[in-house]
Amino acid sequence: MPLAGSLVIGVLFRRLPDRSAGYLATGAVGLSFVFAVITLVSLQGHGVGDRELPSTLWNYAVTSGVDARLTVLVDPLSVLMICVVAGVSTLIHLYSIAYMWSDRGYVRFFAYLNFFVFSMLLLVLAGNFVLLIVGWAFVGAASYFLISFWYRRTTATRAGLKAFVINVLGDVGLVLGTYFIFKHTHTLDFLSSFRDVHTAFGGHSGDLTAGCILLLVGAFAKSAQLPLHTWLPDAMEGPTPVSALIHAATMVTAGVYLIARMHPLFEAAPAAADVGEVVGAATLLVAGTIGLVQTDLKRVIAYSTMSQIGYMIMGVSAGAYAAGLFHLMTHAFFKALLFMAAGSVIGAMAGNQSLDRMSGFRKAMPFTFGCFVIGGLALSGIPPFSGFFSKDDILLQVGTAGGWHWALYVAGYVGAFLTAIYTFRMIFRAFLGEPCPEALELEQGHLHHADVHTNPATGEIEDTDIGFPGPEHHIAEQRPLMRVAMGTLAVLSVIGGIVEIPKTTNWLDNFLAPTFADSTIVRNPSNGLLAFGLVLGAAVGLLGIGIAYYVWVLKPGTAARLQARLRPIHTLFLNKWYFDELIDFAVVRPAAWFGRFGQQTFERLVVNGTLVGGTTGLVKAGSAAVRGAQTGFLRYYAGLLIAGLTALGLYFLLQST
Amino acid sequence: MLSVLIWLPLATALAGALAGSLTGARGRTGLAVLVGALGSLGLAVALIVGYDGHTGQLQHVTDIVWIASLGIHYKLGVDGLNLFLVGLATLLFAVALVAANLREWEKPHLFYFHLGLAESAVLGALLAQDLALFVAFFDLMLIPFYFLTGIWGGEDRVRATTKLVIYTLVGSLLMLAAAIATAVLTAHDSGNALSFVFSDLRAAPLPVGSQDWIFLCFAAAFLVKMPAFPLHGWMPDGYRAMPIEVLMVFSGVLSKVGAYGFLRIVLPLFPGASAHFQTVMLVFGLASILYGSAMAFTQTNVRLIAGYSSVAQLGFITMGIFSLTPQGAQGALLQMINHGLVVAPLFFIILLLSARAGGSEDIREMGGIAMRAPILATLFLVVALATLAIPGSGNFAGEFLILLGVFSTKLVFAVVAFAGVVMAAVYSLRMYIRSMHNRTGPDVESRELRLIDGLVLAPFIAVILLFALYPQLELHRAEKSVTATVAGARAIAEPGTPQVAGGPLTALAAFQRSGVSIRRSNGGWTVSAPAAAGGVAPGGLATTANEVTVTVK
Amino acid sequence: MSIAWYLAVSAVIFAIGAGGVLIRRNPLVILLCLELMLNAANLALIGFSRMWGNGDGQVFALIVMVVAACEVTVGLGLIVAMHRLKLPMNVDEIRDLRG
Amino acid sequence: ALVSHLISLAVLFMLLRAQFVAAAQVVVYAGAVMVLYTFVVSYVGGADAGPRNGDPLGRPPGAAMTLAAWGCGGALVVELLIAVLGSGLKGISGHGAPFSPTFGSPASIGDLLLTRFLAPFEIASYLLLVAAVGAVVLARRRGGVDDGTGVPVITAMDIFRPRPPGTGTMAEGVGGRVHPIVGETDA
Amino acid sequence: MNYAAAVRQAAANGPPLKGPHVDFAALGPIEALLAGSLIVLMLGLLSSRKIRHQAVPAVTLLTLTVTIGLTIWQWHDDKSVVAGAMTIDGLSLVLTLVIAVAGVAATLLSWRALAPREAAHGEYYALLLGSMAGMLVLICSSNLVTLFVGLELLSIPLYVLCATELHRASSLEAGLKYLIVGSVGSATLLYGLALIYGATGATSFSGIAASLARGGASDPLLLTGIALGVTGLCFKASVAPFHQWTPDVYEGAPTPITAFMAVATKAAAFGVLLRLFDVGLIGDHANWGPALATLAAVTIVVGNVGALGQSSLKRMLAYSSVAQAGYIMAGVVVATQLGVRATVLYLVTYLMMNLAAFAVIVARERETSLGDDIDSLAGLGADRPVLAWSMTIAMLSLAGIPATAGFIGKVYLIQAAVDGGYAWLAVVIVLGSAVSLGYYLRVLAAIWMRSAPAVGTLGRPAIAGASPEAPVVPAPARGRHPEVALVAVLCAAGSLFFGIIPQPLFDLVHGAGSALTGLL
Repeated sequence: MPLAGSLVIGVLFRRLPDRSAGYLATGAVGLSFVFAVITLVSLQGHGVGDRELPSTLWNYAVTSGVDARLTVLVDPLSVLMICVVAGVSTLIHLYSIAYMWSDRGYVRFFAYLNFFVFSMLLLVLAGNFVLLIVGWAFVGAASYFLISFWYRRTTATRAGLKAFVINVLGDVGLVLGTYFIFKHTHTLDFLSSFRDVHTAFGGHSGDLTAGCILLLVGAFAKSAQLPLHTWLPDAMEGPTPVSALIHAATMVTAGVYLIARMHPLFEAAPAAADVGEVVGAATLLVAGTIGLVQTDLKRVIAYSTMSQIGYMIMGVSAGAYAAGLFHLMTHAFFKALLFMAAGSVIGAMAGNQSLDRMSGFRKAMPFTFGCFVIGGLALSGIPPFSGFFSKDDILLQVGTAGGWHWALYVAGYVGAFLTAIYTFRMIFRAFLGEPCPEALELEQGHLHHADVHTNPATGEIEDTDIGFPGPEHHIAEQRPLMRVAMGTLAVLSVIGGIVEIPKTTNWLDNFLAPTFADSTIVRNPSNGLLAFGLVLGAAVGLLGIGIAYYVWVLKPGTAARLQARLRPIHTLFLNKWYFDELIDFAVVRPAAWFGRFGQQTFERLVVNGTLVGGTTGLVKAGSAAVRGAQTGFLRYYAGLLIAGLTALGLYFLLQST
Repeated sequence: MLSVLIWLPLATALAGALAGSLTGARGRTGLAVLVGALGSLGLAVALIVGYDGHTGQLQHVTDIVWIASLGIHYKLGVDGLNLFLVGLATLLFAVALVAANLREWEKPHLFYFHLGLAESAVLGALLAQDLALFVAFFDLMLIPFYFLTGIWGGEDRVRATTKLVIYTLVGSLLMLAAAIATAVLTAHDSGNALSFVFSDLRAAPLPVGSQDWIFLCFAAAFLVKMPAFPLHGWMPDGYRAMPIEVLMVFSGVLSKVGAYGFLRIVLPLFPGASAHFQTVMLVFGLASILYGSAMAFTQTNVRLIAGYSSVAQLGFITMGIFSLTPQGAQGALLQMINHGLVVAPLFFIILLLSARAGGSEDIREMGGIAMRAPILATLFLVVALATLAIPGSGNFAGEFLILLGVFSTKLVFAVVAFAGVVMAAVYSLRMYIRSMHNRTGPDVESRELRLIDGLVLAPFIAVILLFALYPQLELHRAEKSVTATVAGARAIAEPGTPQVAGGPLTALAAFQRSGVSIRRSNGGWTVSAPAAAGGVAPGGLATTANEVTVTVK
Repeated sequence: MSIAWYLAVSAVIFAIGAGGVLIRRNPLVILLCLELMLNAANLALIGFSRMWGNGDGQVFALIVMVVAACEVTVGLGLIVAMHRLKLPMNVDEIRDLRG
Repeated sequence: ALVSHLISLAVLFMLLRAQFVAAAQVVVYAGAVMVLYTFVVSYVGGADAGPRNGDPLGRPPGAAMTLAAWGCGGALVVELLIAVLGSGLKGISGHGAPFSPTFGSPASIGDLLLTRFLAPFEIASYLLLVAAVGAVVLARRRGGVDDGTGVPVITAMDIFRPRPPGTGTMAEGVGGRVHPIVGETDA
Repeated sequence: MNYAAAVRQAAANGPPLKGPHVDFAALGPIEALLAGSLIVLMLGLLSSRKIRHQAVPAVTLLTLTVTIGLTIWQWHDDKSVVAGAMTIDGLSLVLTLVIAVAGVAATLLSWRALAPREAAHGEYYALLLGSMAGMLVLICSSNLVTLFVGLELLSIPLYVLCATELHRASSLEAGLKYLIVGSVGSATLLYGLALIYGATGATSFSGIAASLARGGASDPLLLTGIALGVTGLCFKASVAPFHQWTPDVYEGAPTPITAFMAVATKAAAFGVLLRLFDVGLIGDHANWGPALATLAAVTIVVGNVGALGQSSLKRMLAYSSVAQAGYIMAGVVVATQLGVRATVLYLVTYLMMNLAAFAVIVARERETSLGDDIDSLAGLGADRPVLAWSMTIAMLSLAGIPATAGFIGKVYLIQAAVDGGYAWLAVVIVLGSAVSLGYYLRVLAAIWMRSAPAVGTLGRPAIAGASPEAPVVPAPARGRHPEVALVAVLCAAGSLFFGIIPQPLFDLVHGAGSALTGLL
């Protein structure tokens, strides 16, 4: 395993002058990808039972029974992840070179991006809890950096802070979960703790369940599941490549990876797994409904991401590991593609992201349109695009589980239906219809430039210096690099399903088998259900597209009528089920109130008033008393002397028997 | 060697100040003291490099009778507990002196004299292996800060410094009484000659009744010094008034001496009381965390944000120590070092920020400073992330161990303490964002830091990164000493529980060293420990020890 | 007449002296009251001397007389000095020093 | 009144077999001290308390003080009486221990003074000297501060110098009177 | 008629009177003082101004030097002299040194002061020496009569000395208050001694102790006597609630005399407290121990609390000395040899730090027109670094900061208290110390953190209106009074030196503890 180390270190160089940074960074990530592939190949060289290879770099914190080492674990799961991560990252780096070309923070951008890739690789390669947590937090930090990349935008910094804090909450869950597990297994190493999980938790399955639920909290925070999802839509404040890479393809799926990685624990704690399933299903529904009514292009895609991850979480929690990871992979392809295409559109709009303003870009940007459609079809689960196979695989497995899981099964298909609607609502509104002025301008061969740069969210006026987007930021599909990246992903989105076609190819399943060899969940879905699922999936997808076509293309007024008729529901969806407000009300305000109370009241009254003031007041009062007694009257002095004498005499008399 | 380490700064300060005032070249004093501080730093590094982590014994011991009539020795020594704190102190003072030399001071010879005296006193307190010597240095180190704040401080400095000194000395003086009581009562009980040397005092623990009030006195001293909620009343005023260069060392080192005192004195000497008051102390720690965090994210003065964050951080440290587990104590020790490494550059950055924000220290008047100062922004970012203990930083390693320790003894406390972790993220980033990011403030002039400023920050960043990558550097060297330190109190707090996490061999070694196992009457403890040792193969899992113990019982 | 009577008288005189110091305002009179207290002590000393049958008390009393004379001398000297400075002969009005 | 008090006290002393002390009481107190008082009273102007000026900073002790004084005095008497009467000493209720015929005679006192109580006796003599010097310092009429200008100031030596008429004041009287006592006790 | 002559006469008359053996050598220090005072008195009568101004203090100093020399010469002596009236032992010798050094300092501080010029030099110094003789008698006394005479010999000259600035009403007021309240105290003490005599039938301490050993330790007569005795002696030691004269007298008296009183009187008072209670009344320890401990605690509180917010330095130091008396009392309370040593050691350190402080006050009284107001110290750090550092060390030492003698003294006292079972008193001591910082630090703040009136020496513009009526400060008269600075520097250096190397102090006081053999 000599390669693992170089993989981690290889991406660490940062801070280079001029535009070369972009190429260097891309090269580094590309190199990582090459190494990842080499790792994959060399792993295939090992025997099937011998494909879990930990290697320790150095002792990180080995003390007093804690055995945190810098251990890298290379097994099929992690190799799959590094391949996906490094591969998608390489493409997005390429895209970014073009996209960020004119930004004043170009070098910084790539530094952050590289740091992110490093962190992500660290996360997936981690061989123990500590390293996992480190990677976990690092990707959170990188995500924060990149969300707040335009740091003079207050909206961006606020979104970054929100994302980071919720991520830290996730970290906390992860750490606490680790504690619960460590408490009984006494090791932080993955393999050892998995090995011991059945023996160590003898009478304390409650601790295990608690630990797993806390791990889930970490996963939810990172993967934007209910109720910790509110950061993800706001995270769209970051540059679009960031949204593509972090908030669609890689980081947000870390939760899925986590559950897959921890599967021995979750299998031992079925209650926790159930929680994961239910939350996943709830998320995919809620996100789908919100996605229906949002008007911000990127936010719609963001909610779709949430929804898709809901599938994955549901899948891996239900024991459909390979299926979940399969969806993870295909999702990475098509969602990155969608974001890139969206970036292209937004570029044409000079930064404006509102669907209300867009229309008719089909002619102006045919390549983008093509990519968007491919991505949309994959997302909607239309055969034979990749999303079709992966999504159905998950639902099939869930369905096989039987019992109340049927409800989840149904929810999954409802979600798929919603997905198709909002995806094509987006496509239809942006690309079809009368071309908007920007589209017309582009058709005539030149890109729209905003005269006055503003923050699209608030309308505040901005300059184009560091900390704000650059002057001519967005190069709508005009750069070859962008086309290369988008094209590659489009191809992958189409054919990605090939690795796991039901009854045909089981490459992915077989590849991952060593990792999940110890899984106790064995399901043999019936062919009938399989066929039913495939048909149903295709059907709801097509139905959704049809409805979208009807509502937004054929009868453009329908949407408004529906809105009017379903006012309460629309309002609920538009306000994202009031999650932000809920969190604000339940957490932020009390905390702020507590802080203000502390600062304005407690500090003054108790800390300074009672403790300090009380003591000094007492001393001062004493001082006043003593000095007041010092009247200067000689006779008082004598009087006190005599009085003291009397008292003393009394005391001594009492002493005598 | 240790004596040289301690007295070098004072000697150079004295020489520099005298020569300075005689020849009129008073400005040179700073350089002289800097040389002394660098010398100490060099010695400290040599100590760290040369330290043998395989024994928990004192090394480089100097032992001279100081006051024979009182049994007070001038005894110095390093072990795992103070090794890195000494390094931290020398580093912070050296860097603070560099920072101070960048400015012109009124009466420079006096200023640097006090700084030199402060360094010597702090180092003395850290290295002292005699209770009375410790107390003497502990009290003494406050005095230079009285002058440093009072003469060179900011607004309302005299009142602030007076409050600071009186507040903290109340605790210290109580500790003085308690220290003497410890030695006297120990001598009474054991029949030995009066001695203040730690090892002598450890050999004959006090009865529980006297331990309790003595413990409270010590706790008062240390909690005030740290400062812990609600005894932090001196902190806001003091921090506001202190010159930043002084504040760097004050916040970075002095507060640690308080926490160090718990480890060095309270746990080994008063194990019974430590176990008795464990919950109380944990509540103190927890309250500090929550309150400090909440305050930190409502303050607008950057100094106070840093100050209250220190309150919270020291709350963590307190909790780690009073988890009475080796992990918790290890983490606390690591966290002390990390916090010192983080808070000092933070204050220096505050100095730079305020220079760029028209002299204001209010985050509402800052913003957008990062624009023309990417390096400053990056360094600040590193520091801010370390402050919030992002996993992967040394601070995280510390916090992880602390909370693990607390978790394994008092689960609920650990869970609630995590709120502090989240809040740390809020206030650290809030400070970073409001100052460096967001729209440029009205009086803000963004400019890059000077090379020399970078030189001040560079050592910190380097060491922060070093500890981020390799905390084991510290943990390994401290392990033996820390384990021995908490063993006594732990055995009393949780009788019958072996040192689960420490593994049977560590636990046994610790128990044998501390001699606690003999005193515990909990049915066969003395029997169980050897059984565990014998029954478990080297490297065997701690669970085995657990079982062995249980069966024997 | 038992010794106790003498002692009782002495105690009363002592208390009268003490009360006088507290009540009178003229320093001269206060000095006289002080004499009274010393005399009371003398009486007690003589009484005890008689009681124990040794002369210690008597010698003590003699020396007390000397001391009393000295105190009076210095006290009167002070009063004269005060008079020179035109200070009021009222201890209640001599209170520059206080607080 | 004081003189009669002193003399009756002397009678009590006599009753207690302290002849020498009784004599000394009469001579020293009734004689010397009272004369001194009389002189000073006549010099200073009697028991005139002087005008009271309204002091805004505090009221002089009034009735409450008087009450407190009586209270304290009364309590003191009670305490002392309890002490005396409650004492378990046998001798206190008796008429005293047996004594030699010379008990309280000048000779026996003198013997004691020069043997067991030699040191206090000698020191007392020195005390008288010091008191005399002190009284002189305080009561002497002076020309002013010796400010180094060479203007002669009046020192203690002036007592023995022929003094100009009209300067004979109590000061000299106070200083001069004590010496005979020193001589007396010495003899 | 001087003492020595009388003694010699008595010795010559020998056989018929059967005079006691008088060990003149052992009494050397007292004799030296007596003789010196007479010589000084006589010298003062000479008309030469030079002699009066220079020779008189010089002879005083010579006398004190001889006293110190004789004290050291007899070091390790332990004997009872003059028919058991006095005891020369380790305790008395150390305290003799303390008193003599205080005398030297007082002489130096008085050298150019106003008081001796007003009172005439000969008389002034003679009284000073006389008072010291009284102190020596007091600390050597081993019977009640000697005790009382010694006390009066101590007091009467001091009454006069307090009033020596005869043109200043407050000086006379101080004298009058001291005289009257002091006389009440003396009378009380006397009555107490009478009762003790009555209860035990003995005047010598050993006789009293023997009588107590036979029984009757809780006889009301004795206990009332003790109560009265405690009152009288505590008055001298300015223990609350008998302290009230202290601030007024300290403030009103000439500063050199205040310095002398603060140090020497206290030493003498505690010396005799140790003798009377730890020798004579040791059998009754169970009764007076708690009472004295309570008084000590009250004293600590009252002293420290009262000192806060005083603007007169002398007044502040007076309250501080009340508080210190409370600390020292802890050493008496425990009635152990350790306690005795701690008491004496603290007195020694107290000597150094207090004299340093008073010397600086004297210096500033002469340099500024602000008298002893705390404003007189403003900006001292910039103007007069030597004085500033002396005062700083003195204050830190008084506050009990490590590396100063005060710290060592306090540690020893606390140790004695804990050792004697009075741990709570130790806590009161340290809490008192904490409060005391409130006023000591105020002095330091004035020295270092304020600028001299009307002269901006700290580089900051003097805050307008800070001291509107600040008088024009006379140009600092550097070198005008080297002897004052010398006292300040020496005492401060001593405080610092013995704070770092305290072992000589412990050796010094070792004999004091061993002298009281009746104690543990």
